[in-house]
Formats: sequence, structure tokens, C-alpha cells
Amino acid sequence: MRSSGTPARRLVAFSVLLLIVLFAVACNDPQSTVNPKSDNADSVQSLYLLVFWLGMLVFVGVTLAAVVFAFVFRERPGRQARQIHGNTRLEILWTFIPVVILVVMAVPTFQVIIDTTGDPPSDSLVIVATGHQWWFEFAYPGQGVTTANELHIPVNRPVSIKLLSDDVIHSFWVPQLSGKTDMVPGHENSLFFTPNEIGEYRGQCAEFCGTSHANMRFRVFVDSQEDFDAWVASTLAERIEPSDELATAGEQVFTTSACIGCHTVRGTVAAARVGPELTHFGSRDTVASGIMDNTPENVARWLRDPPAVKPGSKMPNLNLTEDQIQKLVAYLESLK
Amino acid sequence: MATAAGTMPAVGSHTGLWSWLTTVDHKRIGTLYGVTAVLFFMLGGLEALAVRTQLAVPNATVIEAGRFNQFFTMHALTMIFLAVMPLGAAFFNWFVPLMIGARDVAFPRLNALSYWVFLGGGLLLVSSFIFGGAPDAGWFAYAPLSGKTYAGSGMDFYVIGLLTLGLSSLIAALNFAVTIINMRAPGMTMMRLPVFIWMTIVVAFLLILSLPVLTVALVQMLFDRNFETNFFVATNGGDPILWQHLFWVFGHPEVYVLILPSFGIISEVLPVFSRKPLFGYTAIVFAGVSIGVLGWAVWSHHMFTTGLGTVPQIVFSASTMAIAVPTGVKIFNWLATMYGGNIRFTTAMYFAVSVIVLFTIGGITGVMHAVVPVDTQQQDTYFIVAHLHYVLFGGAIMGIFSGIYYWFPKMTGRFLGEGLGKLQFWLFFIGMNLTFFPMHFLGVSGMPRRIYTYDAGLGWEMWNMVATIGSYIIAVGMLAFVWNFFKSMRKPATAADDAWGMGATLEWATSSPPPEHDFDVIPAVHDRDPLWYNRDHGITPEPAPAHLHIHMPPPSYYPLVMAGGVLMLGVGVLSHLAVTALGVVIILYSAWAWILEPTD
Amino acid sequence: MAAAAHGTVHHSSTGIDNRKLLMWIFLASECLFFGSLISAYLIFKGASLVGPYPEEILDIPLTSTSTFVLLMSSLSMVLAVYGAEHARPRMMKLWLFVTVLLGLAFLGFQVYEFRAFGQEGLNLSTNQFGATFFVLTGFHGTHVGVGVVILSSLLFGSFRRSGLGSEAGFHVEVAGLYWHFVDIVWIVIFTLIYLIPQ
Amino acid sequence: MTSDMAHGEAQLPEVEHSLPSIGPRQYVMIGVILTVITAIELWVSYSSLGNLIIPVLLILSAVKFIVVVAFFMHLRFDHPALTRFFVFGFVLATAILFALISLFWNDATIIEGTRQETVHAAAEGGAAAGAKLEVALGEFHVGAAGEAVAGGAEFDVKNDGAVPHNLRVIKTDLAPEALPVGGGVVDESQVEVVASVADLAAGATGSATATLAAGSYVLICNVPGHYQLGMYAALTVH
Repeated sequence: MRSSGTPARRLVAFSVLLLIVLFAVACNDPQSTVNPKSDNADSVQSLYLLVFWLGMLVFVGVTLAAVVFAFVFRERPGRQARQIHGNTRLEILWTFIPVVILVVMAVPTFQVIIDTTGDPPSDSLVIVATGHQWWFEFAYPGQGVTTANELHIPVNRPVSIKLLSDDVIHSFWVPQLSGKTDMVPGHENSLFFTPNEIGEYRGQCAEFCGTSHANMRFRVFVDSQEDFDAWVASTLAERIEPSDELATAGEQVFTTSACIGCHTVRGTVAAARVGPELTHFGSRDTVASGIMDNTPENVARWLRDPPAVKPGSKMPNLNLTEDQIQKLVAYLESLK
Repeated sequence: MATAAGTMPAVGSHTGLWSWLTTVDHKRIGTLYGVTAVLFFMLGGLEALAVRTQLAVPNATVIEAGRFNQFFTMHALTMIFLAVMPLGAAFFNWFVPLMIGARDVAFPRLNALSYWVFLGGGLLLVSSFIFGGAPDAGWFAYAPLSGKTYAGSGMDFYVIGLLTLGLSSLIAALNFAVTIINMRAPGMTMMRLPVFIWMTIVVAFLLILSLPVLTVALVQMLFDRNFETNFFVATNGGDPILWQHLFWVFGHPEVYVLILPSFGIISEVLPVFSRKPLFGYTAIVFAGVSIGVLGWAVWSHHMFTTGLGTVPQIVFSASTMAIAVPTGVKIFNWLATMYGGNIRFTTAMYFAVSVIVLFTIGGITGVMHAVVPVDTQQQDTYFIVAHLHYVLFGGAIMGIFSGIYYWFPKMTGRFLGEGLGKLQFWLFFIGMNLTFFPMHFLGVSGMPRRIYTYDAGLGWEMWNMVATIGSYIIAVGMLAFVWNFFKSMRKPATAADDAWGMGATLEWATSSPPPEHDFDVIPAVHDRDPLWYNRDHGITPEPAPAHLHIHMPPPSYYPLVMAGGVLMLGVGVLSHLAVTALGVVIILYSAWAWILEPTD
Repeated sequence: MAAAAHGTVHHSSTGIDNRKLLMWIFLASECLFFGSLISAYLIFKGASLVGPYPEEILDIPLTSTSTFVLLMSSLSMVLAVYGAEHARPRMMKLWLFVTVLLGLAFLGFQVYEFRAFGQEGLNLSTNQFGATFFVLTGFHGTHVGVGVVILSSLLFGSFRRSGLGSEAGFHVEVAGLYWHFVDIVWIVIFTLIYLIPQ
Repeated sequence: MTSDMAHGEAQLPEVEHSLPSIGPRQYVMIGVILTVITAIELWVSYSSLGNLIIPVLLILSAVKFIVVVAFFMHLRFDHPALTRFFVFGFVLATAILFALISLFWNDATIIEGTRQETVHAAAEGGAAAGAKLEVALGEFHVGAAGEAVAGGAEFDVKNDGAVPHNLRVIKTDLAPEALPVGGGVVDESQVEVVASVADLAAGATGSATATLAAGSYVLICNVPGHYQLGMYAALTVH
């Protein structure tokens, strides 16, 4: 009996160890939920560790019992099963133990809920994030800045993000900075956190929002205060007038084509707000809501046939000639 | 033991297509439910394989985005409404009358009606693939993405399909509730009911009370999509959150509808193969009932990220944690049932024990989601996908297969092969763990659910590949089951009344398979495990009288006709008003004929 | 109508007739159905962006009359049940007939009300009041309509040679339960929509 | 359901069909009572009971409800199990109804204007109906006539923009662009706000009334940041 129990226990111990190692590996992934870089994400993480270990305790207990019982009490000639109907004391005990475990979980849970919901700190940087199919718009009302898919925030200052939606439900999620909150039409949700490490973080829409839900990604740049101020200043400026010939021709194409029906480039006739603002397009790291790097090749690929890159894209294939595409790429990349 | 000799006057034939179309026999209807559901289960499995194939490697192009969205939506709808629920219904149909010692359900023709309406609704839903595309807004169809502005005709099939399936489930649930309350054998008090029957009645009441809420939500969606109301359209005064609340008021009890039959099954299998009574019967029953009641108070935990506000988050967090207590009680009592037993490890027992472990994993991650801040990191990621599959595959499906192996000899008179059965078990067990366990890691690494593509370099490549391999292993396991089924069915029916030689409940007191009237003599019940009581007290079953005069309800084709009318009603809403009108006429005609039809 | 089961119809574990039990459990289910519809009405109360608003359009005296009609139909129904249960077929037929007439009168009031609202510019798509009001009262009206069909069937059936058979009491009583339920739902709707000030 | 029924073809107990002990006379009396209660309800709804109206009406209709269920539906005379089933359904429905209503009525995230209670109320209560002033809000500007005459005025506001906006009518001698700002918004405690319309969703309309005295006013949108982006307009009242 004893000999059959030991391998079972070893098996369970091994799988638990494996499990923990594997969870640890997940920490270093770019979009990891267990590598917090803000106060909000930190408090979630501490709760997560608590419930993880409590859960592990229960898991190990139940699995061990099941495996051991399965080995120890398996059919043997001559063995009689014990005819027990129950044991009140034992049953009360294992009703009570989960209650204790849950109370241990509940108290810090409620505390963190209270801390992370409600009113944001009064000195917060206010950002209005609006979800669109399938990109994010970020407006900084205090700074008068509007941008798309790339959010810049200063380090160590609370940010309060108002979450709106222009069409369907989206969800704003930067795992390393905060848990997600949905962007619901007709509602103004909010979210606040204080980032505590400079860096680039990945975000992604986390509520299924249609065809290109998978392609609705964004970046958050946590900058030093100086870098952030510089970014605001440069973004507030009107567009840089194209200097070289190709880019000038590109602006010509831009302002006389369908582009201006949806986009804004401040300083030109383009002032529509259907698609992302492009005044400083060239300074962004990514295109097409964070799905590819901002390189001339990728921009050209996008312009050639947007729905091929991002299925369902609201930007149609404009059937631009290769010549027009080259000019537009030069122009857009010049918009630093 | 018993044969049907002298029982039945020759009312039509007992074989052939017509006999199946007009049957009102609960066992045949159970078989229809079971076979249909297994076929839908395999269809849902194919949809899942398509999804997993697309996700095997980053930036794959196996299926395009729109198709992918249809596949994962239909996978969920198929598995929930067309596979797991009807598989539960198959067991209810087969074993509720047998286990409570009745000759049939309370309303045999309504029972047939619920099957035919289910079949119609299921085919309607699946037919959307042919008519302009399947539903593609996810199985919980959040407005406004499911509204007319953003979703095509697939969502109309969703609305009509679910309304039809809801009608079927409601009829069936009412029938089972009345049957269990009113048709018990003498001596079968409520506290002597087998746990499986207790879980059935909890499921029946959950459905009876939750389906109307879904119906209202679906009607509102139907009106929003077709009659220009604005229930869920924010710009015109509506609120998309209303859909979420109504849907989850139904949706959370629905989760228990899916899992409780399986809890009931393993509560039968574990004691029988441990050869000892269920540990803490009363506690397990009350735990099941309190899960059913508490299940109404937790729906908003599906909505923690929607901006509920501080107080509702705390309230629903607390109520969700509370549900872990009765669930824990069940798990510990099952373990205690194994303790001190003389456990015979049949395939059914393999599946039953695996449910304890696998469901525990799903239960623990469920409690994690009750911790709201943690849930905001896990909601809508693969962590949730892992959690729900540990509950629905590890809990519900493994439990259902336990039931299939356990009761197959009762249903057919033939045993399923144990060798192939254990092969299937290991393929399922390894396959499901390979598929779903890595999804925890994917969720922790930030992979959202319902994405058709992802980039390399996020640490998701390996686990997605492992999950895809796992899903194919499950598929092979299913092939092993199908092979096992056909192999067994070719053998002669040899199973004894008490096929395993240690049955405790009344179904083992009649022949395998049972006669049409179930029992020659309705057994009297003296204890919770009636057959063990009889064995221990030397009570021998009443001999069948020489002349049985048992009237069973005659076959009827009106349930089929009326179900046709219901289907036309639905098809009419999708196509032309005239079809609806014709459907109404058919329903009225069949209702009138139904009432006047002699039943003796 | 519920299907009659086989020979054990007259035997039950609780002593309750299967059909009656079915109807009561079904009515519990209906509570949730109307509860959800009423919830939607109350949630969107005051959420209409444009008129007509309820206080401009609801005709309380008219609806009070139709409420009275439905209330009286409950009285006539219970008298029909009494007749059926005490083997007084003439009494049963008379009051069934009256109940059907009162039910039709209620539906007439509702058709009139819907048309009047339509003329004042209120329909399903006008505003949240229109959507929730028409869906809620429309489904209630549909229930009344189904009730009228059931009661008319019983009335027709009672003129057959064999009448409603030996179980007339059960048939009429179960139908009556449904009818009374439709009435009590209206009691709630009338109070919440019409009487409580906006 | 005793255990001594082991012998012979087991029989379930007969369905009891005991008839309620009340007859037509009592039914008619109940009908009269119900009618009287309905009449009282009608009177209450037109009365001036103020805050009492709603509870009184709810209690009266609950009485009617219970009377019909207990007597007309015979629940008082029937098997207690039936009462339990029905009451469970009814209580559950009521509980969910209250839960849903309190969730929605207390939802602070709902953007006014998509769910306008205030607009409607303001339009109703507009005592000083005077000149109508149309105001159009957009990104990021306030469009309105620059002049008005003193007296009652009604501001009809429409949000033509793509994001939510609101309106504050401020009486001030400061220049329109020089209002005191703090935390991204105009500090309303430092100025005199004479009329306001809560947040309006894109496309929504709202209105507010005010009695305007002669002097200088500024119309602004006070959604955080919008004022700084240029959402203000001067209004001079003569």
C-alpha cells in the first residue's frame, strides 16, 4: 500500500513543480499579465499570487487525494468496502475550511477593488481613449493633443483614462499597466494607474469587436517627464511642410484624393475625423493599429490594399497607382 | 428477465422509420437525443479543430478572419445548445423514469415534441452556414456588435435558433420537473431520490426559471434587428449593457445546467464502483440545490470589466466566492466516497475520477475570477478559455462519457469495449490537458480570446502549437469511441439486468434493455440505494404476473407535426410572413388534434 | 393543453394532478418572463430622447375601464370553473362564453389604444417608452389572445356530444389558472405603467 | 408512500381533488372587493399624496394580486407545494427586477443624453419660456448667436460632434478665453453658472432654461480639456 502511494505523490509533486516553472516563464513575455509596471498592476499581481498559492494548495490536496485513493483503494480480492454514509464532523470541517480560505481571499480583494475603482487622483493626467473598429484614438484634453494607437504618458504620474466607444464594445488593456476595462457605447468608463517604469508596453483590444478584433493593438510609451513634454510639444505643432519633391507631390496626392474624407493633417485642408489623425504619422513606431512596424514598405503595403492587411478595414482599397503610393509613402513618412 | 410478451396490443410497428418518428417512449426519445447530440458534438469538434488549426502558428492563413469568427461562435453554440444540453436530456429521458420507478415521463407526447423542436432548432442554427453565413458575434452576442449595423443575417439565425431551442428545453424541463415530483415509485421519497435525479430537478428548475429571461433578451434583439427598436442602441437611448445583464441572468444558471447532470452522473458512478454508499448524500443534495439557488446571484461576474462600479463589484465578487463552498463540499464528499472503497476501475470510473481532478482545476480558476482585480487581467483571455473548458470538457463532457460507459449496457444490452474505452479515456485525458492547460499560460502571457491571428515574438507560439496537437488527440479519442460503439453494437445483447453486478438504483432492477413499459411490476422503495437494501435484506423482486395489462401511450405523429409548425414559425420570421402564418395554422391544427387524440 | 399521460394519470406522488402541477410551474416561469419585460420598461423609464412621453399619451380612464373588464373576466372565469367542477355544464358554458367576450373586449381596448398611440406618433421605434411599452403590453395582449383561443376551444369542446369528458373540471381549472395569471400580470402592469406618476 | 406496499402491483395515491369550500356568492364578493380596490387606486393616482403615492399603489396592487392568486386560483385551498413553486418564481423575478433596476439607476458611467432624464425634466419644468437660443456643439467649438435680449431664455442644444459635450452658460465679465481653469476644466465654483446641460452623446439634444439679465455671458463646454481646445462662445444680453 505504502509503496503504491509514493510514485503517485512523486507524480503530483513533479507536475506541480513543472506548473510553477511554466508560470514563471510566462513572466517575461511582452504582453505578460504577471510582470507589473504600475501601482495598479502591482496590486493585482499581489492578489494573483495569493489566490494562485491558495488555489495550488487546494489543487494539490484534491489531486493527491484522488490519485492516492485510486491506487490504495483499488479492487483487491477479499477486500470489503467500508459501508460509511457520512461523517457530520468531517463534513462541517470541510465546509468551514473553504469558508476560511475564501475570507482570506475576500478581504484584500475588496480592498483592491476599492483602491482601483472610484475617483482617480486629482492630479491625474486626463486622457480620453475612444475605441473604433479597429483602432484606438487618444485625446489629451489638457494638452490639446490627439493621436492614434500610440499612447505616450509620463512616468510616476497618475493617468486617468476615460474610455469611450464610437461603435461597438471594445476593451482597453495594457496587461503590464492595468487590468482591462471595456469601452461601451453610451457609457463613460474610466481607469487610472501610475506607471512606475519607463518603457514600451503592448496593449490589445480584449473584447471581441468584429472581423479585425485580432488586429486592434496599440502601444503605450511610458516616457520621462522631459521626453513626454517634448513629445507633446512636437505633436502640438502643425505638420512639417514637405521639403523634398516626392513628399510635396505626395501632399498633392493626399489633399486631392479620398484621404481627406477621413483623416486630419493639421495645416492642410484635411480635417476629417473618421480615421486616425496623421499630422505626425512619421513619428509613430507602428502602422495599422500596432500590427506592423512603421517602415516605408509596410506603409506601401497598407496603401496598396488595406483590407488585405487588416480584414474588414474601414479604409477601402483606393486603387492607388504604384506611383501615387510611392509619393504618399514619402509624404507620410516625412510627417515627423 | 422480463419480456414484453402479452403487454402490447399491436399498435403500429415497433421498428422502422415511422416507429421512430411517432414514438412517445422516453427511452427511444432519449436515444434520439443522444445520437443527435453526439453527431452535433462531432460537428462542434470539427469547428474547434478548424479554429485550432488556424491558431497553430503565428500569422497563419488557414481560414480567413470572417470564417474564423463564425467557427468559434458556432463551436460554442453547437457544444452548449446542440451537444452538452441534449446529451444531458438524453440521460434525463432514459433514466429519470427508470430511476424513480415510473413507466414513462408525465407527458410522453410533450416529450416527443421537445425532441422534434430541438432537432428543428438545431438544424436551423446550423443551416445558417449555407444561408449567408453563420452567427459571428460570439456565443454571447454582445450588442451592438450583434445589432443590424454590424452583423449580418447569421445573427437572425442565432435569435430564431436559440428561441426555438429554448422552447424545446422549456418543454422538456417542465416535463421532467413534473415527472420527478409526481411520478415516483411508492416509497421513493424526495430524500431517497438518486443524486442524479436531484441534479436533474435542479437543472429543470434552472431552465424553467432562466430561459424566459433569455427569451426576453432575444426578443429585444429580434426587435432591434428587424423592427427598429433601440433596446441596445446607445445613440438612441438604449443601452448595450442591458443585453449583457439579461443574457448572463440566463447564462450563469445555464453553466450549471451544463455541469450538474455530469455531477449527478459521477455521484452514481463513484459509489457503485467503489462499492460503498455515496458519502454525505444529504450534503451533496443540499450543495447541488444551493449551487442552483446561488447561481442566480452571481451573473454579473461575467461583466466585471464593463464598469460596474465599486459596490456591485464587491457584491458579485462575494456571491461568486460563496458558490465555491457548496462546490467544494461536493468534491470532498466524492473523494470521501472513494476512501475505504473496493474500487473497480472500469472505463466509467476512469472518467468519473478524472472529473473530480479536472473540475477542481476549473473550479479553482473560477474562484480566481471571483477576485475582481485578477479577473480584469484574465477576462477575455485564453485563461478564461482554459477555465471554461476545464469545467465544460473536464467536468461536463468527461462526466457524460462516464455515464455513457456506465449505462450503455442498460440502454443497449451490450457493453462497450473496455480496452477501447480506456484508450479513449487516455486520449481524451491527455488530449484535453494538452489542449487546455497551455491556455492558462497563453492567458497569463496576455493572449486575448477570439483572435484569429497573432504575431510571433509574444511567447505564444509553443503553447498554441501544443494546444493544437492536443485537440487532434481528442479527435482521435472520439474516433476510438465511434469505433467502439459500432463494434459493440454488432455483438449480441447479453448484459444482465444488473449489468455491473453492483447497481444500487432502480434502473438495474429491470431487463437490459428495458421493456417498453420499463417495469413489469413497479418496485417498492425502502431506502436510498434500493437494490442494495433489497440485497442486504433478502428481498426478492416481485415476480411478473402471468398476464400483464399495462397500457402504454400509443405512438403519435402530432408532436412531429407541431414541431414542424414551430419550425415554420421560425423560418417565417427569417423569410416570409406567409410561412409564419402557415406555421401558426399547423400549430393550431396539431394542438386541436393532439387534445382529441385518444391516449389509452 | 397538456397531454394526458397513460393510465397512471390519476395517481401521483404528491396528490396533485400532473397538468395542474405543470401549469403552476409554468406560471413560475412566466413570472420571470414578465419580470424581465417589466425590468426593461423600468430601466428605460425616463430615457426617451424624444416624445411622445408617457404622461402626454397614456389615457388612464380608458385603461381603467379595460382593467375593470379584465378583472371581471377573472370573476366570470372562476364561476365557469365552479360550474365545471360541480357538474353544472350550463353554468360553465355561460361563464366561459362571458369570459371569452370580456377577453375579446380587453383586446379591443388594446387595439384601440395601440392605434391611438400610433396616430399620436408613438411606435416601436419612436423612443424607449414606445419600445418597452409596446413589447411589454403587446406580449401581455398575446397572452390574452392565447387565453381566448384556449377558452374558446373549451367552449366549442363542451358542445360536443361527450362534452369535455369526465375531466372537464381539470381542463377548465387549468385553463382558468392561466387566465387568472394573465389578469394578475395586468394588475402589476397597470399599476407600474399607468397609475404610478411619471 | 409507506414501505409496506411491497406486495402486489404498487399503487400511487389517488389524485386528491378536494374542491375549495367557497362558492359563487363569495366569488362575486371578491370581485366587488377587487373593483373597489381598483377604484381606490385610481383615486390615489390622481390624489395629492405626494411621496406616498407609489408605496400606497404598490401595496394596493399587491393586495389585489394576492387575493386573485389565493381565491380565484385556489392557491389557498390547494397543495402547499404549488404555492412554494409559484412563490419561488415570483420572488426570484422580483429580486432580479430590483437588482437590475438598482444596477442601472445607479450606474454612474451612463452618459447623460443617450439616456436623458434631465433634458426631459428641464423641458417640462421650463417655467420662464422665452426666446429660444440654439446652440450647436462640435469639435471643438460652440456655435451660437452672439446676442440675446434679457428675459427668459431656453437653450436648445445639439451635439453635432463625435464625442460627448455639455453646455455651461456662465455670467461673467471675463473674456471668453480667460475663465479660471483647473484640472482641465473651468472651475465652476469661481464663476456664476446660470444654466447647464449635462453631457450629451454624439447626436443627442438637450435643453435648459434661464432668466438672462443684461450683461456678458460665455457659453462653454466643460468636458475636461474641451474649453482649452476652444469650446467657448460669447453671448451678450441686452
